[in-house]
Amino acid sequence: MTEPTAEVIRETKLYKAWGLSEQEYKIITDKVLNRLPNYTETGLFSVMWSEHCSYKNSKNVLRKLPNKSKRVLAGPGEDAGILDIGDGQAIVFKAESHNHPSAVEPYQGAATGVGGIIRDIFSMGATPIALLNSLKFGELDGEHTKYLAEEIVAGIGGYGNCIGIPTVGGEIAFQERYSNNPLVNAMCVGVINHSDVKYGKASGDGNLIVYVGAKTGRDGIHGATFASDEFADDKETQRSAVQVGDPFMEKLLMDACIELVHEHSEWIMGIQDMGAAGLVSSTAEMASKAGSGLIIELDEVPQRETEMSPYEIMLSESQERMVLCIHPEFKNDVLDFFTDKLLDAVIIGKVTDDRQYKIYHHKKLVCDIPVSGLVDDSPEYKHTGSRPKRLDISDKQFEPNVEDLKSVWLSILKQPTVSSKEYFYNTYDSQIKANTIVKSGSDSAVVRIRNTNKAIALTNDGNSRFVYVDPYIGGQLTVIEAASNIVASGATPIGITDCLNYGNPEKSEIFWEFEQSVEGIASVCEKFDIPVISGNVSLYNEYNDKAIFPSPMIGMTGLLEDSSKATTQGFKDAGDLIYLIGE
Amino acid sequence: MTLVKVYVTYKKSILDPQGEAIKKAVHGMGHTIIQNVRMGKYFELTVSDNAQNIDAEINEVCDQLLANPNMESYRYEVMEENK
Amino acid sequence: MTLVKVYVTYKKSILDPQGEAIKKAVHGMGHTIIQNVRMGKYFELTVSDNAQNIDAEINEVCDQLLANPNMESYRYEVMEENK
Amino acid sequence: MRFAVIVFPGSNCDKDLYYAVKDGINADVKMVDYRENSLEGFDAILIPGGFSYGDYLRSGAIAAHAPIINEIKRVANLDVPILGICNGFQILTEIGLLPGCLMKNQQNKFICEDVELSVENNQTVFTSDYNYRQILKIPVAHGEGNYYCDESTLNELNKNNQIVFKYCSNINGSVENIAGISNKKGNVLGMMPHPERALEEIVGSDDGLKMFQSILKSHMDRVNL
Ligand SMILES: Nc1ncnc2c1ncn2[C@@H]1O[C@H](COP(=O)(O)OP(=O)(O)O)[C@@H](O)[C@H]1O
Repeated sequence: MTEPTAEVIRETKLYKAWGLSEQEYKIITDKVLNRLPNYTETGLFSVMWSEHCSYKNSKNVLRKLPNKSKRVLAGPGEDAGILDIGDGQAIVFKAESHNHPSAVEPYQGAATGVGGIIRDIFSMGATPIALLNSLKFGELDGEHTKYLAEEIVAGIGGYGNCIGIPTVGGEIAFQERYSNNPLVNAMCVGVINHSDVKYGKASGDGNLIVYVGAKTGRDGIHGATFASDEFADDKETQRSAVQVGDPFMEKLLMDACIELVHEHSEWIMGIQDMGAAGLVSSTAEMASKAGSGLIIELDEVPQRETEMSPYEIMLSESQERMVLCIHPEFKNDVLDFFTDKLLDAVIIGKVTDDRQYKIYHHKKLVCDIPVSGLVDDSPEYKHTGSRPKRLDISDKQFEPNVEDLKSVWLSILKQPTVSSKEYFYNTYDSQIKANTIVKSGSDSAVVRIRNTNKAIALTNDGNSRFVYVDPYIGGQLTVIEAASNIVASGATPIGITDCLNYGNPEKSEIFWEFEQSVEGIASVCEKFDIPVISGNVSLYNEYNDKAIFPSPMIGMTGLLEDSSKATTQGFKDAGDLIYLIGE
Repeated sequence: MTLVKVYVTYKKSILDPQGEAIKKAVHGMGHTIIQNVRMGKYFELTVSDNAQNIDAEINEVCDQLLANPNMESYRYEVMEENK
Repeated sequence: MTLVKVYVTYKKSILDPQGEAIKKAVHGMGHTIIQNVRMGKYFELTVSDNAQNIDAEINEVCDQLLANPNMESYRYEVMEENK
Repeated sequence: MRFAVIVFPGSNCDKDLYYAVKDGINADVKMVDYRENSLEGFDAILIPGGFSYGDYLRSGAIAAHAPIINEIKRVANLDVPILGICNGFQILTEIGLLPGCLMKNQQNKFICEDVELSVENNQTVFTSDYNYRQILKIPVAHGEGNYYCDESTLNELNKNNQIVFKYCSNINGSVENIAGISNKKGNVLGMMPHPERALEEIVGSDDGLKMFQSILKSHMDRVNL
């Protein structure tokens, strides 16, 4: 297996197959490196500059979202956002999509989505206390949708139940546009003491980089290499890039990381999970945040498969792995600590002060790029949107023809999107940790913070039909619905995380939907003074050129100072009065 | 009655957390001669005798339901059921 | 390398909820020739070549770990691994 | 009185049990690692729920081979109360301290809900504070809680009054709606429902509290004798 040379990559434009445009490649050769990138380097640029890692198509739009309030301790840019809840405590939360993997392998796709979002929370040092999820499927009449729904729900429950974090709420909707593009968005919330917060930083010349957790395989490596001829392998059918979740491993990893942060904070400088674009993304970002350089020795990286190339090791999305930056004098303490927790930990590199990102493989330098080139120099695109034509024709209001109120009412209640989701959410352990005051089935879930009077209210909302009909107002309504749910449980909304799911942003009508709905969301956030402290963008959700409905999902948190004041949805006693409030 | 036995296993490159956990347990019990464990699924399908095109149907069931070709491979055997 | 294939199935008298669920799905897909489905577990154990007393060890692993004699039975085959 | 909560890799209700003892009945409690080999000095042993070793083979199967198991078996013989909840129950059947086994739920799904239980035997150290046939509201959360045993075992269980809890309606396919059983001597109890999640009205029910109080009181009675 020989890798194409830098020249061959340029001649054959291999970089294009990996998603780098002509222009981007030129920036790399002429501005960032002033030479041709080799095979490994081209691969690293292609993932680091992908939408998923760089947000190059969406950054501009995301800036519209307000992210400040007097509670915000950390906003977008970290693994998760942090909000002060008083008394030296904070909550940490984020939502993430796992749409594409769930379409390919629904159980494992959903499970690893949950696993990924949990790592984002405990990598800050926080203890996860609750999970939520937002799911969108095609109409429930087809066997394939039933299969997807069953498997995705089983995957979410399988992971959350096993690791022992209650899944307390969410939403599920069914609409034909999602038949081939199911949406799986998961949110995790944790609590932390202010003093325990850790960031993903690799600073201090000579500090060590530690790899902990599962071995690296070829999981989730982007299709391109598999497809390309050089890598054709006579056992092709024996190879697969699907990620399999290992919640047992993650439980060990989670408990160990939390204990490490609580008990041995002085050993570690920074901690970060390996998520999308695995080792490269996590380590390069850690170095970038600290303004330092790194040397990584790939031969030290624990590998599950043989003969993995540097490209494969760096890009692998194997699950249940973490990176730590530690002080060298505690090296043995750290390694022994993890061994005792049944986890493999190894030193894979060290921090340098030259701001270069260097990788060695079999003693050869296979990558030497300025850290900033990977992380900060990715281009940013300003797309211009255009109002979808469909919006011009549909100015006529739909007028329902109601002949028999009762039967219409019953048929509405019977719609899968409207009817109870108990069948699904009863398969989630919603009560583990014995802190769940209100579980699925009410407006928002309420989870108390043990040893305090406080509780946190949580909800996931999105109504993509509204957004489709009017992206701006639809965006506004999404936030309003979430806030109403929080308020209905007796809490005050304090923060938002989101998952912004859309089609291909390079299409002007899609971009318009994206931009308008985000502006709608932002306008209500401003008005209500609720900051968006974390989130995730999932674009290119299309099948045969047909996009999903624009689907922003809002994950909102609220604070109850007195947990005994939590309210639930149901009517309580005969004779109670019923009020209708509002217009 | 015809019996069809289907074996589904993860492809070689796929992580098998169950196999790993079992391997560790086996070693813990002292059986170090067992160097590796992979865990898969095994199905026994009872097929009606007058069925035609068994292979086509079984392949379809395997491809669409019993195995996910993105990460698993399968094989099967058709045999007379011994009653 | 020697390969040992172990099959663990529920005892006949025991209801197999997974098999039942799969049967329903199979029928939903229109494959009515499949009259019954039982689901079991399948293990591939790689055993070192110089191992002695393979049968004794495998039986012990099966009895004590891989199968629960209250509800399951097992059988196994020892074969040379095709490399 | 001193409680031990056994922690296996993957146990995840261990802290809930710890709080149940510490905050629920203000007793002394210690987490005990699965690698330990002594339970000397403990007056009651609690085996928590969760997914020991991921439950990757079969629930409780791998935990059954942990070092602490021999010691659990030893103190079981000395009449020390041993309570296994959910995964703890599964482990107790796997190691043979309780008969039968826990299969996948009949509906082939994990279930999490508040269920009604009937106390079928209030003569054990775990249930003495309840009334006979008292109905409790206690959550379940399991995928493999379908209790199964053969005819003759079932007869034995009935004859010896070993069926301690029954579900009021059959939620998972268990024979005779069995939710919890004890050994013949009554010092080992396994149950699928989670009393440690039902200690305060604010989380939905406090019907589980009496279970821990029973253990404490029985111990005090024995000590004061
Ligand atoms: N995927 C899910 N996971 C957990 N709970 C869910 C899920 N989907 C819906 N629920 C729960 O079902 C209840 C009703 O949800 P939904 O129909 O979205 O209500 P609403 O329209 O009032 O927001 C809520 O309590 C919600 O948390």
